[in-house]
Parts: sequence; structure tokens; C-alpha cells
Amino acid sequence: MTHTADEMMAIAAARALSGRQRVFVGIGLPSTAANLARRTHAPDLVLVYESGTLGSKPDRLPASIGDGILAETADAVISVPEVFNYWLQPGRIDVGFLGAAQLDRFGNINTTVIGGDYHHPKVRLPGAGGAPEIAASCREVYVVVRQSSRSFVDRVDFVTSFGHGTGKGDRERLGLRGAGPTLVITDLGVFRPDPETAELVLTDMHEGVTLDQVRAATGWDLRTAPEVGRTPPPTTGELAALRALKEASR
Amino acid sequence: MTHTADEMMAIAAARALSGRQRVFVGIGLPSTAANLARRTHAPDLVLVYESGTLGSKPDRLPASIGDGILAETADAVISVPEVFNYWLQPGRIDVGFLGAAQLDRFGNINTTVIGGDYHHPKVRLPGAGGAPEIAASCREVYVVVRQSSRSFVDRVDFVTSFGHGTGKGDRERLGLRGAGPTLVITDLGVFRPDPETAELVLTDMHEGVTLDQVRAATGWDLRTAPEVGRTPPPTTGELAALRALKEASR
Amino acid sequence: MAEIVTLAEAIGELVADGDVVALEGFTHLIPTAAGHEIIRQGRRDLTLVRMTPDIVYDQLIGAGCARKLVFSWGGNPGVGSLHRFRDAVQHSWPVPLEIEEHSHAGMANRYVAGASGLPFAVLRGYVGTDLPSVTATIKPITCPFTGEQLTAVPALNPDVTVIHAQRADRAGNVQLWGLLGVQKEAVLAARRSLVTVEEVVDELTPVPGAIVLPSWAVTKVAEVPGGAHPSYAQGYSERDNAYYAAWDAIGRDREEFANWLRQVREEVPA
Amino acid sequence: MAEIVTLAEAIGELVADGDVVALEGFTHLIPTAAGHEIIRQGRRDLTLVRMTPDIVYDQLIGAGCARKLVFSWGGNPGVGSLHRFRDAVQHSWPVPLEIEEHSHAGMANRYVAGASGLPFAVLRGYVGTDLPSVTATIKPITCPFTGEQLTAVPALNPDVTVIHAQRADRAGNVQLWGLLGVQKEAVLAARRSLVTVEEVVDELTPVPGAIVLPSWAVTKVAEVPGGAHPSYAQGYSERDNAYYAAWDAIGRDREEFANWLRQVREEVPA
Repeated sequence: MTHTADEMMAIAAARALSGRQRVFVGIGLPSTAANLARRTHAPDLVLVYESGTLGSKPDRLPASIGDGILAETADAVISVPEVFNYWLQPGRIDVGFLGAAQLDRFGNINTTVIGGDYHHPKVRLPGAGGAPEIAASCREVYVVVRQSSRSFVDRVDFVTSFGHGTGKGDRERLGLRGAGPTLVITDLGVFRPDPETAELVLTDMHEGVTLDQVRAATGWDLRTAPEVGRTPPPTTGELAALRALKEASR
Repeated sequence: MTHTADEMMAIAAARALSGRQRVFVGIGLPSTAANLARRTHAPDLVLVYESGTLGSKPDRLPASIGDGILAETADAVISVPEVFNYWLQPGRIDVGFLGAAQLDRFGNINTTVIGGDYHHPKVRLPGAGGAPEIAASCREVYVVVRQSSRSFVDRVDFVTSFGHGTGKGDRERLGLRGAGPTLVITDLGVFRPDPETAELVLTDMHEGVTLDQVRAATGWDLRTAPEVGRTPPPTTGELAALRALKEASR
Repeated sequence: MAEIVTLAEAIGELVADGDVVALEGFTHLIPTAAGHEIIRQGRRDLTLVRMTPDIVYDQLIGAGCARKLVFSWGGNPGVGSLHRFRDAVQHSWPVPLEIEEHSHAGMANRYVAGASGLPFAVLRGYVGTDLPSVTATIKPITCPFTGEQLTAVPALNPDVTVIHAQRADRAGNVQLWGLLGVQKEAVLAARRSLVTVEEVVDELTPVPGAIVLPSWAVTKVAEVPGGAHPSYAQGYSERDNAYYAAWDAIGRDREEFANWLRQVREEVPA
Repeated sequence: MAEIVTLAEAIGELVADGDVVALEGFTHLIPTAAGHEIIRQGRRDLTLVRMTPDIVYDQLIGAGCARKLVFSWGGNPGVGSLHRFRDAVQHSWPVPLEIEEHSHAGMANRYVAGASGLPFAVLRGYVGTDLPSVTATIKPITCPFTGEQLTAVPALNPDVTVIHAQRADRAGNVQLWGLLGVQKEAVLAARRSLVTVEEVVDELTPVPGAIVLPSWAVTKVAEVPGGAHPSYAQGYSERDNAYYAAWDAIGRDREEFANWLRQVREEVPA
């Protein structure tokens, strides 16, 4: 089967999840990937949604963060203050799975304003939602984002959610307890923070993608890992599961 | 019907409640009085128990603050943190209905230690429970207590729950928002804080009680209101209701 | 005791020009019909508060009811931007819109503080982000026991909170279930409150996962079946995903929006 | 994932000498059987934490398991005093007992802070009372927005929390209903946790008013029918009021208590 770049991204993101990980799931790409993982290799994943559901097991993609199916299939439904205070804040969640409008070379996320200044932005985005505290408190953060030189920037216009700040050690200095973004998955490849500098470096490219393509879609002078791997292409099973999930959601 | 002093006390305390008042009910005498009121002249009283019940409507006296009947007959059952934080603390409760081991001339309550010092007390009492914040946050506090020169003292050995401190204005100075104890009902009579000094003065005596008796059971130089009233004796209906309630609770 | 009245009466008596108003609902149980009634009654200069302003806030903003928005995520969920919101922020149309921007954790805790009668709440939040540089209501606070620095946000105490729920009984006790969002806190934090409900029933039979707001904690109740449309009321209705998608074109264009506004203003209130 | 084990295994693996241990339950669902197992296993130097220490804490204190008690109301509810507790405080028998004394609101908020990963909680509490003069864990704190002074208490984070619940499923998800006390917060605040349950079932069918603690938030589950006696488990048992009354005579006398203790130590654990 042939596949689209978006399908490769969703499948690569799904593969990053495993076992009984507790995943705080943002809506959109993260939710697609997390549900795909649960439907394929990681049936025991615990999906937590900020609308107040612990252990949701939807059989289709939720249309919104508050889709009724998330509540109906959850182990527990709790209030929104409780999900943030009792479950996210103390570090009970393994992976925060976020999207981004802009992401920078140190994994900082912007979903607030692009261009101009804050009070007179060129583009007004939806804002923070749950992301700042998800990025702060989950043990790790995975970001899934469509890559372009506009979304993958040297420095975000506004730090909505803190990644690695200006480099290694910033999180520790600020007292943030989670490890921050440890994995970024795009439609072109996979990026991880350099262990020395925390700068995002290319570690894997998806099938058919060239390094030039990746560089062209990166707004900074991209470094690569010593050996850049190749993402294994989607299996027939993965693709079928993803398409079935999307079909069930229409 | 003849009646006991305890019955007069419970009935006098019940009469103090009316209408749709929200009453935070301590166990023991306050609970007896509040339930009697609900069964007689004030069927719409809202009884709140610190075990986390709003609007309990028990048909017998609860054996403890956590008697199952309180939950089964409540409008809502909530957690203990919630009852204190969302319902008591913001001032949603009209009357805090408390007992006391020791009560002083300014309505301060001691349920912690008697005699000796805190670390080597003569008598170790159960402690604060919910009372300090009930006394702080309810719009008014009614205290119901068996009176003796040991329980009715000039100055409590330990301020577990703040009444009027050392006199008028202390509550305002401390930023307490409720009015504090506005009514004290004993087996001998009824006391209210003097509007000028906040010292408890005798305003009513129960039937058959003499002023000498009251003075003998008061550990300070008791003042009386300009006119001391007489509590109307229990009606047949009140006594029957009280006894039925107690009977149902055996 | 909550008084059971019509929606028009409730909005007329509870919401005044210049009020701080929260219409809460986290995707589920959004009190849209109440928002439309606020538009019909022509309220002005409102400070609108909500964690997730979506279509109904886009409508209120486009109708010129608001002078300020306090929020943590503003968008058309699953669809895209709120164009009336963007037009107000970026072009002051139809009137300028001031914003006060938080995160969900911050907003949720602001309601918790408000419901708890406290002036502020403490959380591990905002650290390292640019939000404190643009939002005055985010400050550091130090733990008096450990010396650790955390973040404080002030309580939210709206003049009026409006929520939608499944049911109320004739005494005005309110029952809701499914995703509960921050509705209980928003009602308890407010000076006055309105709950629109799918139906008024004789008795609130127990429902797993349901909470009850006692009548004495609510100011008014109005029976407004379907009052959460295009969001949903679990057990009563499904989310109208097509409406959310269709709103994009309406909200994007000032003239389309003006047509929509004319229709809403002519509707007979529930 | 909560592991389902026997009570003896659970206590053996989770509770060590010197631990801070909370056995929570607000009249309802008191984990008495677990307390008896702690006595049987001869734990020492425990810091016992509980809002309402009653008979089971009297027993643990009388058995010499505790060096400190953190609490807000200690008594035999509806009956009178805890004589073993008084004997320990007043005569250091069988060992001295240090106390740290709070109000219910303070203790509840300390658990809330613990469950929330915060070092402290803020409340309107203790003002004007003598408690701050004898309890070091009560301090003033100032609102950074209004300047108002409030009270702070530090988080409680027990090494182990034990609660009793109605049911668990075979995956270790726990369901409880009726009066919920502070049990959820006490479990979430703890480093490790044990839930004793009336029964382990195949499926947790929904129950109005019930909450669920997911398996991954609990360390171990043990099936202990009647494990809350003499308190009760709503839907399973009634409170044994006669036992509470009978305890008074046993607890009052060191020799009677010694007899009781001998019996408990000889019991085969559940």
C-alpha cells in the first residue's frame, strides 16, 4: 500500500508509545497517534484527556477533546481541576503528547501569536490550553507537528510551552521536573534533543525523504545525529488500522 | 409530660433554627437539635455534615458523623476536602452548630486539653475536628453545651475554636468573616453576647431554673440581660418528636 | 433556593452591562442558548470568562457584547480559528477586545480559588513561558515551609456564571453527568448563577457519575431543551459536528456574520 | 498496575519500621484489618497520620507501633475517649507518643496538597486559635494579589496510605462509594498505597456516587471481606455500634487491652 506523509507521521508517532505508558493526549495528531498505538501494538496504553478522562478507550477518533466517547469509555471521569491538579501536576503521567503551531530548535512550543507583537500579532492562535503544564509536568514530552520552515523555527515568537529554553540545563535551573521534549515527530522525520546541548537534531528520516528536503523545511541550521536512521515504512497492518480508525470517525 | 433538662436543652436549641437555614451540624447535641428542628417546625432546614453530606434528611439520629444514613438521604455526597473548601470556607453556611467541652465568657471553645499544659494535660480531649473553621466561617455559631462551673469557665485552657477572643472587635481585627457565637444554649438557659462587650450574658432561663443555679454553674461573675426571659416549656408535640427520634435511633 | 424562570427572565435579571460573565462548559454542556439570549438583550461591555471560548463566545464577541476576554484556549475545536475573536483582537471590530490569557491549569485553579473563598490559588505552572510577561495575574509565591518558588493566580469570582445541565427538579436542585469540566467550580465561584437544563423533572433519580448542585447554591434555573447545541448533553443529544464546521464560513465573513446575527436577534427566546 | 496480594504480603512489602503511614476512612470504610496486620507484623516507630484516629489507631498506639500521631480529632465516635491514646500522651505507655495536631480543614488540605504535588496548601483556618502556638506546621502566608493574610499548611505525603473500598476488578482498579472522606487524596498523596476491598470482581459495574481509582494509581490491592469492621462498607455491611461501645472498657484497662492484643496477634491474617 502507498501511504501519505501524514500517515507516516501518525504511524511513526504511534510507534513511540508502548506498554502501559500513561499518555496525556492533545487533540488532533497526538490523539490520532495515541489511539492508533492503542489499536495496534500498545493495547494497554492509558489515555488521559484534559477534559477529565482517565483511561479512555474510544473505538473511533474523538471529534474534540470533550467528545462523549472519551467519557463513556473511561476508567474514571473527573473534573478539569482534578485532572490538572491530582493527575498531571504531581508527575503521574509518563508522556505528554502535544502538537504545535511553531516549534523551535530547543523544543519550545508556540500556540499563542505569530508575527508582530503580542498585542498586535500577525496571527492570533488559540493559546495555551493545557500545554504549558503538560510540557512542565509529564516525565517526557513528544511533539508531533507538520514540518515547514514556518513551523520549525530558530526561535518561537512566543514561548507558550517551555521545551529546553535556550539549551541544556535550563529546565533544571527553573525547577521543572519532567524531562521536556525528548522526541519530535514530523511528516519528514524524527528529531531528538542532543544530549549535550538539548538542540533538536535529526535522528531519522521517513522513507523517500531527502536530507535537503528536511533542511529546506527547517528554519535553522539543522544538525544531524552521527547516523541518521530510516523510519521503517508503515506495515500493511498499521496502515489498515489507521485508515479503519479514521473511517470509523467520519 | 414532664421533661428532663437535657430534653429542654435539645428543644430550646431546635427552636433556634428556622426556615431554610443551612446548618453545619456537629455530632451529639447539635445533631439531635438540628434533626428535631427538621422534624418539627423547620422541615426545610439544610443539614450539612463534615463527613461530606449536603442536605441530609435522616429519619433517626445518626450514630456518628459518618453514619450511612447521612449519605443515603443527602442531596449530594461530596469529599471531605470539598465540604470544607467549597461549602464551609466561602461562607455558604448560615449556622455552625457546635458542642464544647469548655466554653468561656467570650464564647471561645476548648475541645483540646484541660488542666496542666498542652504537652502534659490533665485531660486530653479529642481535639479540633472541624470546629475551628466552622466557628470562623459560618455566618453565626450556636453552641449547645451542658452547663457547669467546669464547662462554663472564665477563660478556656486552650482556644480550639475562636469565639469573641477577649471581647468585642477581636473577630474583625483577625479578619474573621462570620459573626461568631451569637447564641449559647445549655440545660439551664440561653446566653447571648452583649452587643457592647461580646461577653456572654444570660438572656433566658428554662422553666424551674433559678438565677442562683445558673450562677453556681458559671465559672465567672455572670451578668444578665436587663430582662431575663423564661424559655417556654416543651410542647407535647416537641417532646413526642424528640422521644420518637431518640427511639428510632436505638 | 433556585428560582425556575424563563431564559429571557433569567438573563434579564442576572446579567447587567459591564458584568464579569462566565459561560462554562468543556466541549460538553456549553450554554449556547443563554449566550444567544445575552446577544438578544443587547448586553455591552461584558468581561467574558471561559477556559475554552468557542463558537458562542465568537458570537458574543462578534455581536459587540464584550470588552474583555479572560481565557486559556480560544478556537473552534476540531475546525480552526475563531474569526470574530481574531477580528476583534487584530482589528478592534466591532469593538476593541482586551484579553487576559492563562493556561487551562491556571484558569481551573482560579475557579477553584473562587469557589473556595480564597483570594488566590497556587500551582506549578507557567514556569519558563512568556505568559507571565503579558498577563499581570500570574505571580511567583514562595512556600513558607520549603522555600520553593511556585506560581500564584488570583481567584475568579464572576458576577454571573451560566452553565447547562441535564436536569433539575422542581425545587431547583441541578444534576449533571458526563464530562463535568469546571462547571461546579464556576457556579460556586460566582456571585449569581443560572443553570439552563434539558428538562425539569419531579425527581432526580441517581445516575452514575452524576453530581448534584443543591438548589441553594444556584440563583436561577431555566428549562431550555437543546440549550447546549451545537455542543451536546450526554444522554440527551449528540454533538453537531457539522455546525462547528459550518461556523467557520459564517464567522470568517463580517457580512455572513451580520446575517447570522440578524436571525438570532429575531428568534423568539426559549 | 496494582498487584493483587494477600493482606499479610501487602503489609509485609509496603510498611516498614519508621514509616509515615496513613490509614484513612471517615467513619465509613476504615481499614481496620490492615491495622491489625500491622500490629501482628510488629511494626515500630511509625508516624501514624489520620484526620479521625479512632479505635484502630488506639489499638496501634496501645500495641506500641507508633512514635507520633498526626491528626485532627481523636476519639471513639459516639462513645468517648481513646484510652490507649490518652495513656500514651499522658503517661508515655507503652512508649511515648509525639503529637502533631491540626483541624479537619487543615488536614484535608494537607492531603490535597500532597495529592497535587504541591509543597503546601492555603486555607482560611486556625485564625485566633491556640493551635499555631503548639503546632509548627501552621504558618501565615500573604496573598500576592490582595495582600490578605491567610494560613499555609505543608503537604502530607505518607510513605504508605491504606484505605478500604467496596470493590476492585482483577486488573486492580478500585471502586468506592458512599461517604468518600479524604481517601482519594490520601492515596494520591502517598508514595505507596494499599487498598483492602470487600471483594474482587470481574467487572466494576457503575454505581451512582462511586469513584474509581485506576489500577496504576494504587500499589497493591488485597481482598479482605469485612476489613472495615467495626466501621462499615456501604452496600456490604452495617456499622457495629456495639463494638465501639465495648471498646471503651477494653481500651480503658491495660490488662484488658493486653488480652485483646494477644488475641489479635494469634489471629490468622485474612
